Amino acid sequence: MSWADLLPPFILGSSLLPGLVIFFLPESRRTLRTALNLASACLKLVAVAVLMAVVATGGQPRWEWSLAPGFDLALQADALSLLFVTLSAGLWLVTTVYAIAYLEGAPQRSRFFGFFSLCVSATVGIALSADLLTFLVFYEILTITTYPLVVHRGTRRSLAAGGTYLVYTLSGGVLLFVGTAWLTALAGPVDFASGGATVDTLIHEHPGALRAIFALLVAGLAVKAAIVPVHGWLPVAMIAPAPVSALLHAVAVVKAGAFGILRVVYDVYGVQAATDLGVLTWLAGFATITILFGSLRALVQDDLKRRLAYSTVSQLSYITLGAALATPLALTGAVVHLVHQGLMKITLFFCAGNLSETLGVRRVSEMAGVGRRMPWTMRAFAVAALGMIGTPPIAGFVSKWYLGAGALSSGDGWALAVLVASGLLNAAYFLPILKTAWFEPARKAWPVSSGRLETSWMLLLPPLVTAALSLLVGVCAGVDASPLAWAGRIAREVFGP
Amino acid sequence: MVVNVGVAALMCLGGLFFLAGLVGLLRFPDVYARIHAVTKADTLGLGLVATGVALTQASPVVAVKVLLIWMLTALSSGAAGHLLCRAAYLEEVDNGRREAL
Amino acid sequence: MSLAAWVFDGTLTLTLVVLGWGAVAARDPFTGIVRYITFGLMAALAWARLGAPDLALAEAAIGAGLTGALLLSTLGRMGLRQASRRAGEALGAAPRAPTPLPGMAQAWSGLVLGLSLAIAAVIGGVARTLHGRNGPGLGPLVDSLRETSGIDSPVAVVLLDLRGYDTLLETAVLFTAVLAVWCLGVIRFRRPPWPVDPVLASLARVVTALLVLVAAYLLQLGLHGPGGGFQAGAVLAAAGVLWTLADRRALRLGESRLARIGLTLGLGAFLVAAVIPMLAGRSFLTYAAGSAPAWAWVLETFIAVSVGLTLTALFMGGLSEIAEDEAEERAP
Amino acid sequence: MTSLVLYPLAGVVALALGLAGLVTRPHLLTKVLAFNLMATGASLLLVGLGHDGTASSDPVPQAMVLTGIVVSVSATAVALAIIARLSRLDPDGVERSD
Amino acid sequence: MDGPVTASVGWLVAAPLAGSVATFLLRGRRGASEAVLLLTALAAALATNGLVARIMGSGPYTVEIGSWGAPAGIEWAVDDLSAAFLAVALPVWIAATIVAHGLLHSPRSPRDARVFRKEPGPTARTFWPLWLLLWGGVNALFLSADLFNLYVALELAGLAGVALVATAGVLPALQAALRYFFANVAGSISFLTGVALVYHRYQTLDLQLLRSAAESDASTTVALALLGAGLLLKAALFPMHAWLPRAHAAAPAPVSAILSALVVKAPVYLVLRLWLDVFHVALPPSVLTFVGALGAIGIVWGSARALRVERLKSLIAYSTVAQVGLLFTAFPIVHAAGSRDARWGLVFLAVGHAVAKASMFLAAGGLARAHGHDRLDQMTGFGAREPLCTYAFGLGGMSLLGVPGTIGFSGKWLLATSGLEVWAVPWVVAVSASALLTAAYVWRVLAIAIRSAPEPAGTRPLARRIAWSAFALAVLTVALGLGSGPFVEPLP
Repeated sequence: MSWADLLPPFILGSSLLPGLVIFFLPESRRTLRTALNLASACLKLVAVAVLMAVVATGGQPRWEWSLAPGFDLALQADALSLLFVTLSAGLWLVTTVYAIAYLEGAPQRSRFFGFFSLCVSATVGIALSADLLTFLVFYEILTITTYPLVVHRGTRRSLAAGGTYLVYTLSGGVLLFVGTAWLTALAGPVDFASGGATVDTLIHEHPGALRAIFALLVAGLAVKAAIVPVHGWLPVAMIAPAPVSALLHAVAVVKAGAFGILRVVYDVYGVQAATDLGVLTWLAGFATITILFGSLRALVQDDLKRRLAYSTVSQLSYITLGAALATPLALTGAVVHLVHQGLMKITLFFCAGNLSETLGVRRVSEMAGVGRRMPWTMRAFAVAALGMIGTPPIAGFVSKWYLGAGALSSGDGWALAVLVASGLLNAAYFLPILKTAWFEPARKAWPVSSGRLETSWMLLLPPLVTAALSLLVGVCAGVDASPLAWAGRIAREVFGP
Repeated sequence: MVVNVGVAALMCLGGLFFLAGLVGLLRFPDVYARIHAVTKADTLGLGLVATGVALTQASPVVAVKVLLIWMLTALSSGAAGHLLCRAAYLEEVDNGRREAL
Repeated sequence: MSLAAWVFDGTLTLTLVVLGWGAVAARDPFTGIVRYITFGLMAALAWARLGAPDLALAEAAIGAGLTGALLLSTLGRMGLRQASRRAGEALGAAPRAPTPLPGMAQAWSGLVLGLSLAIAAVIGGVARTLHGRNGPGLGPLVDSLRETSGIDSPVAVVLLDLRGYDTLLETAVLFTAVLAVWCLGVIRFRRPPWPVDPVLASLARVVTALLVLVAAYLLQLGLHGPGGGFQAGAVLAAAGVLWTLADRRALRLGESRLARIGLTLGLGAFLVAAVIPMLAGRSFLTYAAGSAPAWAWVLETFIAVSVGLTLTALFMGGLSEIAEDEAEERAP
Repeated sequence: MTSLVLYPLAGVVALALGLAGLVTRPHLLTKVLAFNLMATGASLLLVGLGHDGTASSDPVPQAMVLTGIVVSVSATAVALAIIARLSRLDPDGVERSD
Repeated sequence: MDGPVTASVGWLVAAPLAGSVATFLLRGRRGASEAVLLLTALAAALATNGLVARIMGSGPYTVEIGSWGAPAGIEWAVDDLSAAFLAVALPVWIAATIVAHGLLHSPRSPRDARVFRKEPGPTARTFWPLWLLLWGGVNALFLSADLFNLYVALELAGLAGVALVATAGVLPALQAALRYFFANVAGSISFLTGVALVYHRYQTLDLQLLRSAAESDASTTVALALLGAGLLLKAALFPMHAWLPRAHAAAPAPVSAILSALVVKAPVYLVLRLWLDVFHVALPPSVLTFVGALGAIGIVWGSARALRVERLKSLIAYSTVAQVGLLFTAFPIVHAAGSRDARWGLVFLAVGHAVAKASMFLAAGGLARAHGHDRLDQMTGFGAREPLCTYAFGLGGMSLLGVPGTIGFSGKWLLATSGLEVWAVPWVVAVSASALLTAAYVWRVLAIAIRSAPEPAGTRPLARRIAWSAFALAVLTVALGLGSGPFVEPLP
């Protein structure tokens, strides 16, 4: 086992161990806690960079640990996992900075940051897992570690929301568990690297069982990916503090679901098998419904975070749709949207958090003239919103372009139509926000900010950075190291050049 | 031969005494009378039976043991009868029959 | 002959069954207890008939005698009058407490009785098949091992050597019982309004002495024939009970360090016998060659002492300190 | 078959009667009686089955039953101690204790 | 020839019993009981260590007590199964002992159960001897390979358990103890009857010999039914569970921990041993279907009650009923699959429940001590006050519902995979779905813990060692989940 093989567990531990330490820090040790958080976040980024270099040079670091007879924990880095790891590591750093400022003076911070770190460790584990079982392990751990964050406020409402969240995710977990166990009982351990080879051998004996298993797996994942009709928990979970919502919506929970669907379709079943079994059509159907449903619901929400939540519901299914279309271009679009949507959505939530923190603004109707009071925040918001709509040259445009192209190349014109329709709907629920914020006069005087900036710099910096990034990845989509390039590489790996 | 007859006689006599004790226990009017009947008759009855058994025994040791058993029983049943009557007297069961003593 | 046997066994077993039923079906507990004691004595007869004199002794002394004494004294402590009511409700909803409708209750009892008799029928059927064709069991093997061990009495060799570990745990059970009774606290006898009776006292003196003698006799019998530590202990316990009744000072048994050591003698001796070979790298409870009879003698003696003390302590019901403890508990 | 078969059978019946009593009889002392009855019944079965007049009686079941008798009396004592204490605790104690 | 290592198994029984005698005789001496407990734990640890090493090294082995050997003598048989239970029992005992000591010797409240009220009160004086007797009895149960000896050990453990429940002294505890007693003796006698039939059918009591001799016939079936019925009653399988929740809720917390973790496990282990191992050939599969169905009902019933009760300890006690049900739901899978993985799955579930439930009860004891009661509606927000106890309870709960990383998940995974291989679908579904019911009552407590609320009056700080021992056990569930692989792999 070379040193490189230890990189995946190291990346996992780089947030896990500090997290465990943080649990036992007394509330008063603010500095130490902050230092630990930031240090581990940076360390993780560095490790990810190294890992990326290793993989780029053709290495395949893999690490295994036996938990029980015939039950190994296996971590491995391939192109897709690297993309996801990079996304989560990067956004974790930003979110940590934001959260530190956001929770200034709040109670129970040790508990919060402890679970925060565990949550990210679980996400990284999901990204790096080498087989379905390992994926399941981290997927469930993610469910559990997110709960305390969602209910962090400890109010009656947040606990109720947490309850809903658990009912959905745990039930989904059971489905995924049974599906995984069944597949393992049928085909033995399912390694992602095999790209569906294990399933291909069985497709003629038990097509029925395989369809059922696919249904179980995807149903389990769909809960986190918030596909209609199991999306219910997501809007409710808005009760969580802004940084949590940001992380939930951009990286951690929902992306885990989408990422899992990608894995199941392309690395467990494989395009061929999935197409032969005819399960993708269904998947595409659900995705379509979700896209439109989410956008329509978003239209009528006045609560800013709820509107963003429904937008997440619809945007996520872009990824699912792209996965279901099963063409190189569509897959590229889906994968790259995984990153782009993350960047843009986290920006939006940061901004929403800033508004509520600084001005106590939570509803769209209250946002009149907020642009003048918090120009930078709203600029970041504007960039992200336009990106969501799909305005060139922002990130969203790139991914939508590829998805559409993919739809055409596979001859699914209707999919293109869906994309266009949802694009219009996006515009319909984002542009009014911008209009209210920039072009309507403030109804009441805003509370004046203490410092020179419109709000604390630690709250302001993160959205600006992510907004800039989402612009950047859009503009430099052609660069060799851009997410798009990575996505293309992944697609080539799946479909061959 | 003679011994056997004697043994039989002793045993039957003992049995009779037991029977008498039993009848007394069942038929006598009050606690004291009943206890009196049982203790006395049974002790004597057992004595007779024991003697009978002892006579049949070849080894003197065993015979002595049997008689020892009888003596113990006599001792304990006597004491027991006394205690029962005393308890009955002090607890005033069968009210109104106290002056009978 | 066989007919006589059938008549005798039939009568005896029938008596057993009838008495047993009478004991549990009795309306008031006192009658039940008395019937149960009689049942125990009949069971002793049955053991004798089954060629198990050891069991006959133990059943008469412990099964019938001591259990009966315990039951009666408990009944006395509960106070004959409230006994039924108090204890009845103390358990709260006793399993299947009698329902307001007596009819229901009877139906229920009938149902349960029927079910248990059905189970009995099944077991009985199996027993019937097993009884005919079963071999000598382990008897011959035990006989063959008696020389190796050196203990004559077949029961004693099983009890102290072959299956000594069972007996070790059994002494532990006795110890547990004492601890359990003590941790529950003593329920003092209702102090009688009259001084201890002189007759009883003198009887106690004489009989206690005699009983100790008998115990010793049973003890030395144990290694060769019927009798042994437990029977001797039971007899000692009888002496102890008598003594308790005759002399209030006996109630201070719990505080005496000597008594506490005595209580643990049996288990302690067994543990020593078990651990010494382990220290020598041999297996648990392995007596050195030829030393088995010696060990057996020591164990029997210690068992006798601790069984006697234990059963007496069980009869007394616990430490008198706890009574004070309770008194202070009641104080507001 | 010899008349000795009656003893294990009687044991089984005692077992059943004890069980019925344990379940149905309300009084605690009667329950304790019932359990002792069951124990004796089981013992009769254990020894009775081993002894059919022909073979020399098997010492192993005897030793086991001896153990069983001592175990039963210990258990009985514990149960009786608990019952005696139950009957002493005054009802108000219930509210106070929880 | 028995080497010292082999013989050292005996200490698992001898040390606690000797310790019991010692604590009884040395009572009142300062530090005496602490020293004795320490030595006992040390001896038990060494013995367990030697036993595990020997198993890993050269596989199953037997120890002939008194060097007589079966069938005349009694034997101890150690195999992977008993080794697993014993190895897990040790830390549970140590943690529970520390907590019991903490509760006995830290400042107490008038509300506390009588045993912990006054030191060295007459009851506290009998507590340690009883505690150690229970320890010895439970170890004897896991070691013995002789049916009648098992009966005696069952009685020892049962009686000690009853006594320890009664040490709480208050009326409900006594009533619970009495119920426990009657259930216990009924079970024992049923077992004894079974023993009688087995002995006269096979002329031996030794499990190894019986394994080779076992045949399928009427008498064997009846005997198995009797043995099983007795054990199921002691294991509190629905509907024979009524005695358990009261007893485990009324007992002092450390006692509840041991009762739920180990004393209830022993009969489960014995059913596994007798039904699926020794008399495997003689067991009609329909029996297992029946038992599994009862188990499934037990899961639902226990969880439903756990959702309603208003005391923390009752909740945990009902959870035990549900979890025992879960264990028996897994029996049909183990039987049908007949594979090593399935067996280990069941073992993982069992030992996982042992550790997790112990940590939960100890945490509950700590919380009850801190609040002076364990009424859930008056404990709101205890997470902030007693974080360690809360984490302990939470982690334990996670293991119960089988969150990955805990031993509970490993068990469920092995059972699910091997169950689906043989199409034991309903049982697998039951095992997997039980997680949701478990989650329901675990989160009922956690929600109360997280809920922000003012600190109720009369809460006291807790002795550190209590919370830490509970937490250590909770961590152990994770350690077992992540670390048991290397130990299990080499075993047969």
